[in-house]
Amino acid sequence: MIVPLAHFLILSLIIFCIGLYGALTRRNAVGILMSVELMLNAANINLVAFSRFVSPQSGTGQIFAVFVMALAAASVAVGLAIVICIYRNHRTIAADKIDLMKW
Amino acid sequence: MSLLELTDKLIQWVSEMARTQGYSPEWAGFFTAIAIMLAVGGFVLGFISVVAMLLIWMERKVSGHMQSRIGPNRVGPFGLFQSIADAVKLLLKEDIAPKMVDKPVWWLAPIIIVVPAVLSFLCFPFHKGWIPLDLNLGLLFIMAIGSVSVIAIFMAGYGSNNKYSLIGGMRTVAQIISYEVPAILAIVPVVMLAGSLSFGQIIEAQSFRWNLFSLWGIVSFIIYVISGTAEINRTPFDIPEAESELVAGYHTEYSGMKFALFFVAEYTNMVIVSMIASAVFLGGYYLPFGLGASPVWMLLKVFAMIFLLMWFRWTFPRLRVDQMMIFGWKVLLPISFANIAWVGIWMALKL
Amino acid sequence: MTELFNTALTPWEWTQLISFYGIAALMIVAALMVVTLRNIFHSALGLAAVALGAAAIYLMLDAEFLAFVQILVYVGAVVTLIAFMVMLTQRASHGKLVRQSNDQKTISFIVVLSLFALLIWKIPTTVWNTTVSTGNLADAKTLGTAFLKEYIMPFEVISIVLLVALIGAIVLARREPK
Amino acid sequence: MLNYTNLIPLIPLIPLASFVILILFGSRMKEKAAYVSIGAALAAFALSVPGIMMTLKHQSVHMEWIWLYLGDRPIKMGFMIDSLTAMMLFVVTFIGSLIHIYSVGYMHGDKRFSRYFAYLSLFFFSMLLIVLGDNLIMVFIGWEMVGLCSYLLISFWFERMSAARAGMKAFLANRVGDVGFLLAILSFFWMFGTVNFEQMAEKIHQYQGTMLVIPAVLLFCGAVGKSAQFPLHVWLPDAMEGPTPVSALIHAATMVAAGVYMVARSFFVFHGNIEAMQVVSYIGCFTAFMAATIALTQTDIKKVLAYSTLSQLGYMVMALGVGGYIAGPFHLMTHAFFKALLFLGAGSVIHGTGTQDIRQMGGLMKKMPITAWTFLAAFVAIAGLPPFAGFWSKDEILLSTFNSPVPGHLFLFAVGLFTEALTAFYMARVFFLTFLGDARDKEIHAHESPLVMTVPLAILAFFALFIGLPGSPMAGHWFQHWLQQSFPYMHAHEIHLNFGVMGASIFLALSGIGLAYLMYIKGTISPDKVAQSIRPLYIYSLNKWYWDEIYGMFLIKPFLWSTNALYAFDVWIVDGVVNGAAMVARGLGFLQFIFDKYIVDGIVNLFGWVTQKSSRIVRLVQTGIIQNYILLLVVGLALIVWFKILENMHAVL
Repeated sequence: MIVPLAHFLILSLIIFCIGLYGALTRRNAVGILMSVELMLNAANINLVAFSRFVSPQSGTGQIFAVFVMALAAASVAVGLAIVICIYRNHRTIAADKIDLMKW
Repeated sequence: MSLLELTDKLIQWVSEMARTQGYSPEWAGFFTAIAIMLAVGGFVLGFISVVAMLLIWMERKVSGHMQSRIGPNRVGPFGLFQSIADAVKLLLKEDIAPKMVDKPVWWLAPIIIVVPAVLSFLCFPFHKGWIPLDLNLGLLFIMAIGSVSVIAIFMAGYGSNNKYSLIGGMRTVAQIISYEVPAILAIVPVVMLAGSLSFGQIIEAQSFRWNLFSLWGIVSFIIYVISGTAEINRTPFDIPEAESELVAGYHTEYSGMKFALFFVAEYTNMVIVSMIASAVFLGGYYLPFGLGASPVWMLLKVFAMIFLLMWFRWTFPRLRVDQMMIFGWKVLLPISFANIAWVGIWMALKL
Repeated sequence: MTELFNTALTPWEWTQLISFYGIAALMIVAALMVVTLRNIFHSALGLAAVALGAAAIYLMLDAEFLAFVQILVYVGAVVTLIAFMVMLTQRASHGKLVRQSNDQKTISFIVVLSLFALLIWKIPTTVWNTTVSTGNLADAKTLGTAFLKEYIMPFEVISIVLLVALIGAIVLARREPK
Repeated sequence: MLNYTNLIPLIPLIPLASFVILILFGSRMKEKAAYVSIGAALAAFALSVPGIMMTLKHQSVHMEWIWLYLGDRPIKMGFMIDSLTAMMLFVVTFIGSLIHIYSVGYMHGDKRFSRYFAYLSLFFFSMLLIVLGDNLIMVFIGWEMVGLCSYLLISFWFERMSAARAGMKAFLANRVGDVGFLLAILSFFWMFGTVNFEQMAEKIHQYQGTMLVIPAVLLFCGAVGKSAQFPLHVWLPDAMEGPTPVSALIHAATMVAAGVYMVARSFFVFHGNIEAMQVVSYIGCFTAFMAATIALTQTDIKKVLAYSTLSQLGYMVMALGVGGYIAGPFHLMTHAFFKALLFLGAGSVIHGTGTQDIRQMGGLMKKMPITAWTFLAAFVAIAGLPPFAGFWSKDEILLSTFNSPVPGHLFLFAVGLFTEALTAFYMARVFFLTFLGDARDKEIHAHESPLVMTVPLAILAFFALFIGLPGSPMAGHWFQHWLQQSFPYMHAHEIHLNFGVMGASIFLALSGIGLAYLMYIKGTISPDKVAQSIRPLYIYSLNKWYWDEIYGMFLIKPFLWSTNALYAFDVWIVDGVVNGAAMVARGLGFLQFIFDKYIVDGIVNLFGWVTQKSSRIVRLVQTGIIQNYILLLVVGLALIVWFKILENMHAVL
């Protein structure tokens, strides 16, 4: 592999930061979910890159990546349900309009 | 085979040229590999276009005979060139984009839908050793690539900015992702027994006894054929394109070459479903009981499967959308789970 | 960085370099699309592109199995679900007049940028404990064995999490019978 | 091929399974429940047959497993089949199966039909545990469980006050004996370090002499309770409140014989232990005589049989006491058959006539021929007429008494002979009054019982007549030689026929029957006149020697009185002390309450107040908008990462 490990990490860092920015600023709840997915993807790239460069025989990082994917799928499914639920009750999915948690 | 020899010669010529022109052995090998890729890619593309045209002709012939008609019979012998004529017509047609469509999405959809269909042919097992790219995870590759077409359908449905297209697209996607589950689960027993996801190894494991020749094999095969039919949206699962309800579903707004691409993708997917069914259950290029192996058998099986799918079209009426969902989730899925459990128990007892 | 170009590279290495940076650029553009575009459906398509790019990166990193699973899960399931979500909540998100980002835009940008600056400064200067790959790389069989031996417990737990998420999603999204 | 040894646990477990099934689902099965129970009983019988056959070939079967560790001593549990066990197995499973079948007819239409069979199965399980167990602990477990079953079945018709009371009485009387038994087990465990019969028999010679007297007598206490010997005999006559098949199975044939079996099984403790043997033999002899005299005057057919059972059990115990370790079990077996038959016959009569009073019966021979003939068979067996079963076993007992080393054995012999005459007389009286002569009560329309009841009667009759033959001189005392296997520590001695003893016993039996004939058939001697002439004795016998009254006067009254006294003590003194303590505690509690209210609560309220005030300020951060929270979280994260990395750099520099 000619590309050094650091470059993979930097790619993942860039995508992570973009995702983080999106999660912090998007108003649309679906947009937030997508940004979170971006961050998870970035983390996965990190895991796989480390797995390839540090322990290529055991593939431990890949296993963690699979777990992350399963969790991502689960979170999207539940997120979809929650968004639909909120939309049905409030007619909006703007995250800064949903402040039911305020006491 | 002359075609193979030709490819061989081409590759030899390229590597010789590279060496005589003074490139290092590494670069020479690189060029050779590029040449091989181009050759294989060209062959696959050619195969796809020929087969797609043949299938369109075949569909019309079969439909015709099943309805006591003759079908296309004017252009060429038995109307064989009808498809070519149609293709030329579609190519020459004016390309119209409706005003309110979401331009980039609408434009990209037909291109993206063809890509997975074509990529799937990378794993087409013509004969022993004649697999363009015998991946270790071939089956998984085809399944994964196939799921990309969902996005393209969504794009077409959404981009058309037309409520029928949107509903058609959503129905299609719901149907595809629902029936993908039993389709994959139907193949799982085969993978368990062959211990591999590679087409080559799965077919080699059936060199004497096809997977169809067992109780679980029959069950798996039936589940796979049903869910495969649903995945490519053919009757009786053609709800997304139900003309009486939704005009033509997600490709209502397309015409000309874009429409042709959707058409090609549809027929290509049909070939892929038939190919998987033949390779996984019907022993691929093998005759049963060690009677021989030839690419001819493979193609014959694929066409027999395609004929079966066409036969379905004129035999079964269309299902309602809720019936289809109930059938997929409450009938096929439990049966395929039971099948997997049964094969697993059988394997555990045998070991 | 400089020694990279001093050595004579083989054609395969050139291919790798070109494809990596190409894919990386594509992914970054797509990721920016995800967080900036007004049309949320286009954002979803951007997410699909990022997922496909990640799959390509996995392929480069010899993680074939993971690459295909990535396509299957992200493109086939996650993006599809998100697209459904977009369709179902379209009335609330379609208007171009609706503001797409909230009030904490500036402060978020500063915070994220500070984190980014710190890491982009530290990553190249850190010495990573890498090993030269010899012998067989981890393939699907290795992963499967690991799942059913060392990682059997997390594997079971994640299965239960998926099941619970499935049931939870159904319960949440189900319309209350009147 | 299956190893038979591993199948032995199934013998008790099948009835246990039947019990579980019936207690859970029995009420839904209605009268089909009986099939489960009968099936289990027959299966147990079938499974025991190979074991019995093996003992006939002079082999024994033994299996054991470690149950638990007490300290570091392993307590082993095991099953064993030798000839003594085989005899008991045969008696229990064979008679038991027949009585199961008989019960189908007898209990027909009872509202707790399935419950009855569930109890029978549980009893079967427990009894087989006693019989098969190779150590005292297992025997004790079974022992307690048969006690429980006995209690449940005696008070089966608990709506009747007398039945409920009889069950309780049986339970309490048994408990007294069990205390002795438990003490005996503990002392054996302390002495030998084991309670396994074989191992105990091997170690017994280390403890010769008087050391064994007390454990032996304690062990015998258990037998006294279960086999209803004097002074704990009072429960058995009352136990006749239970269903008649239960009386036949539990209170005549098997459970009450468990005491005899247990003494025989642990005979190595008594052997050579003259003091203990004296206790055993005298108690047995006294019980035999006393019960026989009471049986002379009873008018309830089941009561007569109950006292007869007591008397015969006394006979067996006496046989063991005088060293007739084979004669006792032999009589146990013959008695099991003819007494089960007598009870079942009595049950059939009760079923047919609806009364238990023999004065109202009479002339049933014509109406109930099968019952009458089978009853006759049992009668000749118990009366000791040769060559029927009872004769051979009784003769064996008398012979061993005659030859016994126990002091005063000739006195015991004389009482035994006299008791035999009494036995013949009262059995003849019952038979003549019930079946012969004319019907005295015209109201009663007797009818023969159904086939399901009479067939077991016929089978039992055959065995009652001929089961003694293997132990007779004609068979060369085959039975005695066979049973000798179970007593390897005893020297087998030749059995000498004593025609004097035999003759005396036959003469006395015949004279007893003859007297009864004269009194109740011919009427030459009027029973009333006889009763008048020895009126005090007659009344004494009729009131069962006043045992219940004596116990009431000397045990129960003082006991009640002492409980009253203790109750008063409890109310006035113990409660007074407790109430005083409570008063003091209340006073202290009030002081604490003051402290709690003003000082502790004050501090707590202060905390609450501070928290409330400070949260007003902190609450401003809570906007309810998720992204604000995430932002705060990320800021925190960024700070941590910054500090951590700067710190590391500092360390490096």
